[in-house]
Amino acid sequence: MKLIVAIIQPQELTPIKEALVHKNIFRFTISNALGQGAEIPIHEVYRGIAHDMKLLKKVRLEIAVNDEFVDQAVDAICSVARTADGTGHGKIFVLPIEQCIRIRTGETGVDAIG
Amino acid sequence: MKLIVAIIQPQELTPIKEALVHKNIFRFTISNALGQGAEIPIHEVYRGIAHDMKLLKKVRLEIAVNDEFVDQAVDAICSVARTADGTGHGKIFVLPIEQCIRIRTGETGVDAIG
Amino acid sequence: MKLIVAIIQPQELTPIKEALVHKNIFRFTISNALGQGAEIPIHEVYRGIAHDMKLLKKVRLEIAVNDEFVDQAVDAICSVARTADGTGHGKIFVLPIEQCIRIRTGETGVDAIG
Amino acid sequence: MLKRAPIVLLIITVLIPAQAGASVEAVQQNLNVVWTIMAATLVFLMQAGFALLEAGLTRAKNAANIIMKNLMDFAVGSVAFFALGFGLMFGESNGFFGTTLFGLSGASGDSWIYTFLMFQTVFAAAAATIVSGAMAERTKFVSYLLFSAAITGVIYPVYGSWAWGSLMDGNGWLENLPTGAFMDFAGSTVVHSIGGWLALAGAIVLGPRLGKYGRGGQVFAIPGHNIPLAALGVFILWFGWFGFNAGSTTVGDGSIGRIVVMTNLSAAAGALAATFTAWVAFGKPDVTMALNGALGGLVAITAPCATVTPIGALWIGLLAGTLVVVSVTFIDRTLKIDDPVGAVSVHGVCGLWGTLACGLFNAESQLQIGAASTGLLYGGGFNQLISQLIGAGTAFVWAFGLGMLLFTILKHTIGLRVSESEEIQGLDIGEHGMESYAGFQIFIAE
Amino acid sequence: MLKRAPIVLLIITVLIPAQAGASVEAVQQNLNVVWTIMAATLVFLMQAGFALLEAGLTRAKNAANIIMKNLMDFAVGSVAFFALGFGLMFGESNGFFGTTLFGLSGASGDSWIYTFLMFQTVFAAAAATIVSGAMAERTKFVSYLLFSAAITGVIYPVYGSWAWGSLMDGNGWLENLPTGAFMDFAGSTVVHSIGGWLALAGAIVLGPRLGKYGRGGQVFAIPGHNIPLAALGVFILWFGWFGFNAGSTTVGDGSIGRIVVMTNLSAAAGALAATFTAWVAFGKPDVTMALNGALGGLVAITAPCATVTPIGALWIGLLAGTLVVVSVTFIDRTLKIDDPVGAVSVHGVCGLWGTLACGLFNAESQLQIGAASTGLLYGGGFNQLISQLIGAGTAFVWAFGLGMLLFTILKHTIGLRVSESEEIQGLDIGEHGMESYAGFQIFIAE
Amino acid sequence: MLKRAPIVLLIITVLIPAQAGASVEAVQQNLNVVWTIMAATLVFLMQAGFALLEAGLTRAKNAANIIMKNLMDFAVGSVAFFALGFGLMFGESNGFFGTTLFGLSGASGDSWIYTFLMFQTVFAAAAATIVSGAMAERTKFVSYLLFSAAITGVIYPVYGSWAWGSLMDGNGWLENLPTGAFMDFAGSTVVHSIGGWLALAGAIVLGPRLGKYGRGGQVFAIPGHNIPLAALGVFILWFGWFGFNAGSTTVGDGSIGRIVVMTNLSAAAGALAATFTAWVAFGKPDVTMALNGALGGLVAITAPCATVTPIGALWIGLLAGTLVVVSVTFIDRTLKIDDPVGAVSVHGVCGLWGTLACGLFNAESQLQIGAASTGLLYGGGFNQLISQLIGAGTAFVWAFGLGMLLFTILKHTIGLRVSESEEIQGLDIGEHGMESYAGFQIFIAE
Ligand SMILES: Nc1ncnc2c1ncn2[C@@H]1O[C@H](COP(=O)(O)OP(=O)(O)O)[C@@H](O)[C@H]1O
Ligand SMILES: Nc1ncnc2c1ncn2[C@@H]1O[C@H](COP(=O)(O)OP(=O)(O)O)[C@@H](O)[C@H]1O
Ligand SMILES: Nc1ncnc2c1ncn2[C@@H]1O[C@H](COP(=O)(O)OP(=O)(O)O)[C@@H](O)[C@H]1O
Repeated sequence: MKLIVAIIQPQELTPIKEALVHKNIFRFTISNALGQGAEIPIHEVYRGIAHDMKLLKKVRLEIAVNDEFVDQAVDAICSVARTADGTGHGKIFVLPIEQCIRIRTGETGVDAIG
Repeated sequence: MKLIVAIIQPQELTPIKEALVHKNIFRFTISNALGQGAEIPIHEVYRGIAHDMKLLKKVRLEIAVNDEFVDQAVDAICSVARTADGTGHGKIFVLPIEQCIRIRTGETGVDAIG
Repeated sequence: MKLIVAIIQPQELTPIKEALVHKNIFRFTISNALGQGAEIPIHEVYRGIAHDMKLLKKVRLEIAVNDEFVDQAVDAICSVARTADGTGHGKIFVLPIEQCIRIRTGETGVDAIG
Repeated sequence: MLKRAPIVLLIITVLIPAQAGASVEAVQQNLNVVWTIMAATLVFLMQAGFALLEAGLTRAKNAANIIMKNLMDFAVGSVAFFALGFGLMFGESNGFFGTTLFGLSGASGDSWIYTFLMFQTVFAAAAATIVSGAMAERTKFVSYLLFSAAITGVIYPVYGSWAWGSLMDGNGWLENLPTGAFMDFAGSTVVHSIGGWLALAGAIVLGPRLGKYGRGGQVFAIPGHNIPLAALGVFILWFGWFGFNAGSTTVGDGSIGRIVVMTNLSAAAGALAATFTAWVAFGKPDVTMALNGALGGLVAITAPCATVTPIGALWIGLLAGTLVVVSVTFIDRTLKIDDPVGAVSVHGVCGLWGTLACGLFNAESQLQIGAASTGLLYGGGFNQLISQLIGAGTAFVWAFGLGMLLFTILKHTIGLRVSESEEIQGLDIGEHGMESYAGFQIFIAE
Repeated sequence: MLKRAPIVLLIITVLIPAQAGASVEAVQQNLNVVWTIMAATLVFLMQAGFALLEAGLTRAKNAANIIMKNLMDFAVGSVAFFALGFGLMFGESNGFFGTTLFGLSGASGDSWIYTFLMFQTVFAAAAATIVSGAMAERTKFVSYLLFSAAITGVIYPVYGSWAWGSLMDGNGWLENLPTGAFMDFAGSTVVHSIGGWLALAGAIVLGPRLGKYGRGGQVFAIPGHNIPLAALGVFILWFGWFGFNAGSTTVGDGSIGRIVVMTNLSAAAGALAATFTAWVAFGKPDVTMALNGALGGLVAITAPCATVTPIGALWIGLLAGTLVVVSVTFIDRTLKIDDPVGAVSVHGVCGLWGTLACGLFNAESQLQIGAASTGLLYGGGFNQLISQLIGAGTAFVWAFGLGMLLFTILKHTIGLRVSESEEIQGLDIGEHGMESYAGFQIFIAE
Repeated sequence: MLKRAPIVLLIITVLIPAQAGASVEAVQQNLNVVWTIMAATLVFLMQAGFALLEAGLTRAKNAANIIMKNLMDFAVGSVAFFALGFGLMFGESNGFFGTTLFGLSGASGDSWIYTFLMFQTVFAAAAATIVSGAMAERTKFVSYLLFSAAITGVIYPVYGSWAWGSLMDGNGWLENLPTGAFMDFAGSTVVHSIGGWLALAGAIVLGPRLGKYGRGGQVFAIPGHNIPLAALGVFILWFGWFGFNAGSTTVGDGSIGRIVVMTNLSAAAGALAATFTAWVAFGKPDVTMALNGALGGLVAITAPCATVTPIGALWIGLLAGTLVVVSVTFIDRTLKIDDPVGAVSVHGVCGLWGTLACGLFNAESQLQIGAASTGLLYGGGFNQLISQLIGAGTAFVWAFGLGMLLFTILKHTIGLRVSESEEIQGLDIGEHGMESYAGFQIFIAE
């Protein structure tokens, strides 16, 4: 079992969600984040003072999957983002999961993930 | 050392906190998240247009513990949620931690966790 | 490759960011969190009822680095926080990353981290 | 005694006046209309003030519900008071309530009655909306609509007919007490205490919000979600109160300046007193208490605003501000009645205090206005105070009693309170299927 | 027929009046000035009401942009109407529009003209600002400034000169129809429908927001980000409307009380009707529909407020509230025109309804005011209704036609719509380089 | 020269006027009371406008503190001005300040004095509240209360007695300059510059907020947390300003229409000028600069509103709007004085500009009002301009000098600034033990 943590662009969330569903991945958790990477910062001017928003808004997507789904999840995420140009499309990190428990039933392991 | 990541229902946070304290687990970090799972979506109607909030509000609970506390933490979390019916009670993922450092003192390892 | 997850004080984010840059670490992701630890709670009084905010505001910093950068990142974080007294300066957890993918290009592994 | 100018003075009517031959009286009457309508407009905006205050002092997950309740009680109240309440309050009285003027039927061709109806409508709605604050975050929307209609249609106007009926065709027994007429110039009792005691009944019958009191009797704070909004509400209320009090002359003349000054001094003193009381009692100057203190000062000066001196007004406000803090704490911690916005303390308790203050601080002869209603502290004896006690006591019995009855009936028929899970999730989603702050991240736990 | 007092009655001028020898007429004239200025001030605040309503019903990422548009259209409008619009509307007419009084040049020494200009300026700005709601979240700022100037400088005043020109030096053909003068007391058509039909043209030319309609024709909801703010906007609008309608007398006399009562009853009925219609249709009482319903009632009563009975006002409001819900749903789901705040339904459709309602509900003889404009339902025949149809139809052709032309030209020249990526990121950053809620965590996805 | 009607004209008093025998003069006097009280009510609401503007342009963690300061300075100011300030300003003068009328003692039975006191109280509070914006996000609450009392009790009224004393029993030396009386119709200098120069002193003595300027001298932006709230504040201020300027006649007559038109044109021009200046200078139309520009136009027209032509008003506003942007940038970047909301630029600088503008744009003879105060540009020579320079210069020396003294004393006694850790955590928690937006997730870092 792996935990896929993807930092993505907010506007790409909806197509990524659709792509995941196409690969039969229905469950995930998202949260807000701010990211600093190589991307061009957004130029804000507040009362005449230019300040670059170095920390850009990102969405953090967590998907716990069984090992055989890792590639499909990664593909789904990349398929959408790769079409666009520019920088700032983010990263995917794959972490090992030692155990997974479904809280409601107490099921564990591969059964609990889906 | 393990990092327990639990996605729980917001309204179950308070009893879960109490249950953790009973097991002598005092330290954790929480954040807001939106989750998509098997749960029944909340039905909203905005100006006559029904839209299902597929992404439901969740709380993400992170607890770093020494190995011997994993089961107790998992039990504490499950004890509360399991009493309720319905779906959407979330998941627990147990991840391995390679190193833990207490920022203030620089202590590492099992001493730093607690 | 490691994922460094640090729970820090919000007001220490700016100096920590600067310290990371000094160590040539430019990419990271932050999010908001609430933490419960050993720190002295903030004492709030609302309409005469004292209530301790046990859950204090924290920032969650995630930095994915190649193995040789782990110590430098940890040092950078600790250098800032250690100067201050009191409690509540937080923890650093180092998690193993199995795979890292740059979404835009599909690069993987050590090349993708930076 | 200075009373609001009785209607007989006002029925001189002209329709297109600015013509040769228009009389001085007609122009003054037009001025009275303009002033009264402006005042009614200011009082109308208090509805927004209440909505913001109540929404700001409660949680984000219930904000749309509270706003909706304030909007709806004004809509329901406008219609109910027009159709029923105005007649009960100001129609020719059968000794107990008015029996004419329902839906303005049988009103003379005189246009003053419209102006008067408008002014009275916004007062009636104020009484109703006070209740929503004390019952916030847990009341069923449909039940709220029903008791709103009952308040503006019946409960408020019947009491009103006793105290104010003679302002039009009625004749109230409280205006004819042997110890002298019960005095409530702009409604410390008629509007605010009535609303406050109904709120008390509602909060008791409903019970506290989930998580407000622990099993062991601990009291928990449930902080309001938007203090700037609540404060804006109070500024708007203060603004509207100038119309509330000074508009109650329904005559545009020099006395409105004096009334406005007294209103303002009492509000300022109330805000100061509450701030310092809270500072001493809790260690820090609590913003929400300061807001409540200003309102307490305003409620208290509402009855005596036309008949006291500036020094009197300052004392009335100072005591009201202190009283609010004590009362909120007492009701919340000792009585363990959950009133999220302090409506009972602000409107019920300070309304009572202001009403009695007439019997203490009235100084008509010193102010050289009207005949002499003189309070105890200015050597006028106990008579006025006794009348005030009778009026205020009657209000408590009537409003609290009827409130307990009404809310208990609602509770056992269509239900007064939302389900536990709805309360946890928030009434915005439960009652209206929407969120107040879509897109914002809000910690809904805790 | 009751009309706003023509200017000839009002030009008696005095400068420092409270002196021996001041005439009754002069004092009444001063009262008219005070009343009209107060009313204009109330109407001014409606600009804030519109800004809050529109910002609240759209997304957080566009809030500053919407507010800025409302601020700017008032600024642009004040200057454009002073320089150009006022002359076109109220100058001596060449049969099609006014040709004098530009920049007040040639105005007599009489001070009334300033008061009248102020009152008319806030009306003109209201017409312009209605449009911004329907075009929210996707319009280029610079294009918005240009068409704001066109609306307040030309489109609104030319139509206005036809219906209201004779209030000053003009003479409009709609005031001289063979079936009797077109009646629009305070502007259901002149202000609101004109704004509403321009909004319709704008929404059509712009096209819907990204994500509003799916490829398969599904309709998606895009919830507003701040319901308390939107509700405050509606309370402020309701407050300002008392000035809008009753101020249109420009005379401070007894009739303003009646007008205020009618305005309030219709608004209340509108809010109730919309709430219950939405409750039945969608299963829950939608807060935003209640808000729109109140506004619908207010728009509809704007034309007939001076000439109908309370019962008439209630019917007008009830129908307006129902109509709003039906119309919003129809435009959104069937026509698939994306109007984020319902401006077309509230101002266009309810404005039309209110204008026609004059032909149905007018009851001047029953109210014993003026000569007898009597609507169909009170036995007055079809004449008034025909005049109303002519006036309202003309407004549609003029505003919608010119709107389509203007917006299409803008679209093909400097561009009407922001880029797709700017729309996704939000216009606050794109157009103004800033955020509305710095520091707040907002889910910008979804 | 047109001045506010001196009090001798106004002391005709009647108490219950609408009776046979009431004189035309009495009715006009009643009208003056109604108008002045309505205007005072509008000005009162400006307190809310300032609170929202200041809260919106600063960070969420300090919002409740700012709101509380605005509430408290009005409460403190109402009492201090009643007890002390009013007498200093309008009592019989010893040549330097007034010495009677403290706590209204010795006031005649005439009711006008109450109306006048109310109107002057809201002006005094405005002067005090201006200061809070420049000192936001770092000032100790208790020190703020103390200097608020000093401003409304002493600093403002003493200067006021020099310029406006003769409006009641006083007699100010600035009213009797050899070059002609110093003119400040509604307070560009008396209220706004006094407030602005005190704000400047406060911002200097306090020092900048943490993180505002880098060690290397870089200037950082600290964005405001709630632009819609700030914008609502500006709309409310604009609304209140109609009362501020036109109410300063204290007479309800035809001139108020003219004053309102000038006020509005200048505000509109200010908003436009600031928007375009910022657009050119910074690349995008900055919303907060547009808001400041509107206020700059309002502040500038406050002195000349009664004596200039519409074209004059447009020029005054245009220059004010440009000036605001230049001044904000200069103070922030070059002087490195941290004024979070631009109070010094808006009130100090634009107040100065408006005061001088009287000497340039006055056109009384062209307007056919009063005697002839004619400015330089209308061929009236330098006299008026010299008087204006003397008045404005005196204001700067008095307010800035006394401000530096007062704030320095406070700094070295009870302390003016909160601790560094409290500033980082936010004053809401530090000073009041609460949060403004409980439950909302806010990025408090950065
Ligand atoms: N090493 C890293 N650790 C944590 N987050 C990262 C890391 N690298 C990138 N990110 C996240 O991904 C986002 C996009 O990264 P960036 O390098 O700009 O993307 P791209 O590779 O497309 O240019 C960043 O804003 C940050 O949130
Ligand atoms: N595989 C997963 N990866 C990430 N988050 C998950 C996963 N499965 C469930 N979750 C989280 O848990 C929440 C509840 O999941 P759900 O499957 O509805 O619970 P239940 O098993 O009780 O029906 C989801 O909303 C989501 O946030
Ligand atoms: N075992 C843990 N698991 C998860 N989060 C932790 C853990 N220990 C500490 N934290 C986080 O770090 C924050 C600071 O912890 P604390 O123990 O108070 O720091 P210190 O060691 O400096 O006293 C906590 O508020 C919490 O968010």
